[in-house]
Amino acid sequence: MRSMSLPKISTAEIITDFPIFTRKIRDGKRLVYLDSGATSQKPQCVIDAESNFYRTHNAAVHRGAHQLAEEATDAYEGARAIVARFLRAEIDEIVFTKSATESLNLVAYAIGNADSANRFHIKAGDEIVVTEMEHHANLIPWQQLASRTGATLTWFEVTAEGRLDLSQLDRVITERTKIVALTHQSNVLGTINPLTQITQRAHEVGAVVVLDACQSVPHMPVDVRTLGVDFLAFSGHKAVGPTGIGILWGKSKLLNELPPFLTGGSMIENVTMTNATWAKAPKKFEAGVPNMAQAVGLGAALNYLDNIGMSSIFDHEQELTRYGLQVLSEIDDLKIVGPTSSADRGGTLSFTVGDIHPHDLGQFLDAQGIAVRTGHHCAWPLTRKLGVPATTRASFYLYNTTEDIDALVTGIRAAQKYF
Amino acid sequence: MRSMSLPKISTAEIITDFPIFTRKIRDGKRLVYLDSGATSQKPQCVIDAESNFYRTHNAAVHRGAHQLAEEATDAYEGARAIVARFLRAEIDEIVFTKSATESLNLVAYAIGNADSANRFHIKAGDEIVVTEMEHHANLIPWQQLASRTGATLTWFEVTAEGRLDLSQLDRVITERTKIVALTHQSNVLGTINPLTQITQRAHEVGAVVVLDACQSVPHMPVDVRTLGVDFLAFSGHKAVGPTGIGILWGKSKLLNELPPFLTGGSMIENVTMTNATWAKAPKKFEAGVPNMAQAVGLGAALNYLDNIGMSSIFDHEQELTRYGLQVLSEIDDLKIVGPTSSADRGGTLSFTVGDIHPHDLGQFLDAQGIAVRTGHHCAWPLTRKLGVPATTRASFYLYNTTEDIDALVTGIRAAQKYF
Amino acid sequence: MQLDNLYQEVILDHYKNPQHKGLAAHFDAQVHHINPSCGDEITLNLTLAGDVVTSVSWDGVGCSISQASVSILTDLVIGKSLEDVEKISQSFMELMQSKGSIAGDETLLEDAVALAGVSQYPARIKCALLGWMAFKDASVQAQAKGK
Amino acid sequence: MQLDNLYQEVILDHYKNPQHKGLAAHFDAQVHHINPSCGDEITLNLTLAGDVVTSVSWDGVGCSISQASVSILTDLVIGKSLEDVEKISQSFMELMQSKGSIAGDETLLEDAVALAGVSQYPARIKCALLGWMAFKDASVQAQAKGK
Ligand SMILES: Cc1ncc(COP(=O)(O)O)c(C=O)c1O
Ligand SMILES: Cc1ncc(COP(=O)(O)O)c(C=O)c1O
Repeated sequence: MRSMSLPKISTAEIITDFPIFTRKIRDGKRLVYLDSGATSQKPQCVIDAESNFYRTHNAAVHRGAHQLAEEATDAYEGARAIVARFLRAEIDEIVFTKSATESLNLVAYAIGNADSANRFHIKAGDEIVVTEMEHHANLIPWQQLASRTGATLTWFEVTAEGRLDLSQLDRVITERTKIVALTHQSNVLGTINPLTQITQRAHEVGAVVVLDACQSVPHMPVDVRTLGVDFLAFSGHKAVGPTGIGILWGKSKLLNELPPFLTGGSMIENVTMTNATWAKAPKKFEAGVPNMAQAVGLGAALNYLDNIGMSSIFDHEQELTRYGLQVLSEIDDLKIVGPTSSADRGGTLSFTVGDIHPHDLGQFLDAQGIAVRTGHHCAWPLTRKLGVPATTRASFYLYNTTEDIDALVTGIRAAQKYF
Repeated sequence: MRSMSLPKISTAEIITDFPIFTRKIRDGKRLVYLDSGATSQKPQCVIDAESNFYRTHNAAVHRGAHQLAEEATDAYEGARAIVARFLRAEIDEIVFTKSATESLNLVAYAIGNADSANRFHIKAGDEIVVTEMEHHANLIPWQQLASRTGATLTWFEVTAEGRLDLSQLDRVITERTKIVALTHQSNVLGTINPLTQITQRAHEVGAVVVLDACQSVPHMPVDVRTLGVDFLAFSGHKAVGPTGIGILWGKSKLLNELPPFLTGGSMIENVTMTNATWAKAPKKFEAGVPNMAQAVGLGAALNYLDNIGMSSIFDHEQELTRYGLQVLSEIDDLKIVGPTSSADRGGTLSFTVGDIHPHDLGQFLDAQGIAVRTGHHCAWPLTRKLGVPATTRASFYLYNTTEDIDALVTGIRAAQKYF
Repeated sequence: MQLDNLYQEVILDHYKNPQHKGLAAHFDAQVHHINPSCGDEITLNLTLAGDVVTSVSWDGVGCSISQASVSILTDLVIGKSLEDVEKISQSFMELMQSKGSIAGDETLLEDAVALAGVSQYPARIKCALLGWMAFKDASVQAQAKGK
Repeated sequence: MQLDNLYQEVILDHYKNPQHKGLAAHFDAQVHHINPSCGDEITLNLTLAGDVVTSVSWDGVGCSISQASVSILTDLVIGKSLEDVEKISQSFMELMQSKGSIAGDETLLEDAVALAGVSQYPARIKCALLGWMAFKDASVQAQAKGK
């Protein structure tokens, strides 16, 4: 077994890195945080990295000819180098945004800005392919791009088991397809999507592939050199990093051909009253004084994860997933929404429990100190497709333990008695 | 004199609130920070507000049914209430963005998204009015909107004294004008623009007025109820707040009519595979997990400024400006670029010193621990118009003193000997 | 257990035995409301005789709070004038926004005072209001039609 | 004073007496480069005879570093083959990126070693490179034309 050769991670130690776990919930209960799919908790080193930037090096990057500005620029560009190393990317391929949502909108709007001479130009008759399991952040920007340009939105369906239905691959991705946008790992089902077939077919027809890696980059080793996709987006706050920072990775050549999105200071080459030309990527996509402290915090976060090891983190979550799937399946009336084996799935378990509405279940669990998420998880078309108005979702991360899962099970059983 | 009736601010005390002033520059020199126009320093209470959010309340807002999510939502929405109070606005009129740059792009893109049934719809033949003193962030988004829609960009010129030339008001703002975008205070000249004539004329022809308040909101009392503008943007990082947070204020009715910009989670009312409808403002404009810690930090920042008093801060800067204008004007070959009296101008002093290139001057000052900014200050068309390739800019804030200005003067005189 | 403040007996009763659930065939106005944050939905049919509510019926999916709240609403408003309903409605809104500081006027709100605990769980207030918002919308439409 | 590392005598001399400043009337290639972060500009004219640089002239506005650097460049490259210039250029690039860790090869770089101090001021490296980038661009254009 692959996990055997890797050092196991020590949750006992890890938990002490995260100050929030010292606090109590609802009158003295231990915090059982099973909502990392929404946002992760932060280790002290990340909090300190942001604070230290403000306390010691704060200045506008790339702008001043003074020492603080130099230090701030070093810190900010140093963070870019860390992100690049983490993803095995080139430094100039890393664009800082405020969130995965902005990263995905950036690509969609920038493509919309491409004129007919640009390889990204999109028009009526062209097709944009998504999937039924997309988060709203990787669905609505494409709906909007389609409606602005007259292009058509099509999609891969999701099977009853919660997998992408690739049986119609060649009918979904056609000669007219310009963009294929999909998630690496579903934030509802936990499903990890196979990419090779899709990227091969997409590139065969000349389409670019945009990967929503919000739920994968924080949880498993990701190497952009072997993924086969063209753009990738994730958010810092789900990867033990600060809020207010996201990443867009794009192949160098493509980033340089893509028109800009936000315009303003620092992204220009030359400006007159009527016209402007653009700096090279990644600067072209970073208008204004950037979210410097947050970039620095993200750098600290990825270094933190790297020190523990992404393979070890993945294995840890795999173990939790196997355990979770097993003990949850022993609960009467509990139905897992998504794959029921741990193969090709991550540590995100969504489920329904008989007639208990997820909101009520979540509230009941909260009263025991257990934080889960309930609702459609910003993937409303998916929950509709699966025929459930809402689910309860428990999502795991490096600081979670089997005890957390045991607490969840105890909580669910108690809720079954209560309602 | 108005300033007499107000409590003077105590810079000696204020400086102790900002930890960065305990550090030394270039081998032990005192930090003389005269670059607040680029970004301001942060008091400890702001740094702590962000840290405490992560340490104690961190969770995704508006999403979870658990205690942390409730607390995070309270903190985030509490920050919105603080911003609203600070601007004398309604709570629902405050949109959190990542920066003023995003705020301004938001308005420009959202207007670009308005279909022909929408009051914001803009098309060939329509006009967008800016000024020659705009920062790139309030110029290029409008250039781009004009080029996407076929509208025409026109502008108010700047006089030799660095004031807006309003003599042609009725010729610049015409019946075809849809948008008037201008800065409240120039980040190069320090000029505070008179708004009444412009807003009256703009509203007479049915145009909306977008105000870039990056350099005004941090430095003077601003009451949106009496400004007469329709939208207003500023950045947290220039107002002793964190990086990665900006504000768009808009009149409630207009925000509700404006189409959304970034799309994704939390900004929706309903979503299907092919279509989406929108939440009410401000949620409509806040797609994704927001920059929560930064919003909370901005709340702390505005409370900090409010405690000192914006009128007192303005008066303090007025005094520094009067003093600075006087002592700088005594230096041979030094030419102020912008108004030379403190009337209707803020504490941003740009100048040239004979043939010494601003980069060299800035570097020389840096060696004395004095941080200024040099270049075109992201207002390239303005510096071109004024016939200077670049200027040196000293910008003041609440923590600056006349000693800082004395240090600047001494530094400039030494540079004159050096080069 | 603090949770019992939220899930009072009365609420769980209404949840398990919802009143006036099942849509009436005839109505002056029909509305469909959604809670975008959780996906809960309600369809509500309303019939007026002049100014008086003669029939409210509904169907939908949702949590115990939203289901109980609309069930309680129907009991409260049927047979009352829109003016009286408005008073009840305002009082209920106040209760929801009270953060637990008031208990609610039982003579006016009857069973709805059982929802007082909701005001301490901000994320649940929208649940409790779903049916009330739908009713309000329907009454505006029904009145417009009546004119 | 640490600043003297940056502003060496040689640099200030070139700044005050820039070499080959003033544009030649005839040229194989003319380029115009801008430093977007500060607004400095340079126009550079280049003439080749086969592979050999016969004339470089320029005009522009900029700080002492950018002006001195282009002035030094012209002295260095006139009369040399593009191949030799490439070696010089690479060596200069290395020096600029060295963060002060190397002193520069004086036999190759001559006066340009005086710019070594720039490598410790990251914001100024672009200034020192402005003329060199312009030259590179011009040489590519001049060669393309020659073919
Ligand atoms: C007048 C003015 N407008 C807009 C901006 C852009 O602000 P930011 O870079 O924080 O988005 C700035 C500062 O850079 C400014 O001074
Ligand atoms: C799969 C997926 N995509 C996109 C997003 C959007 O990320 P953010 O809200 O941080 O922009 C999320 C999380 O909310 C997600 O889980």
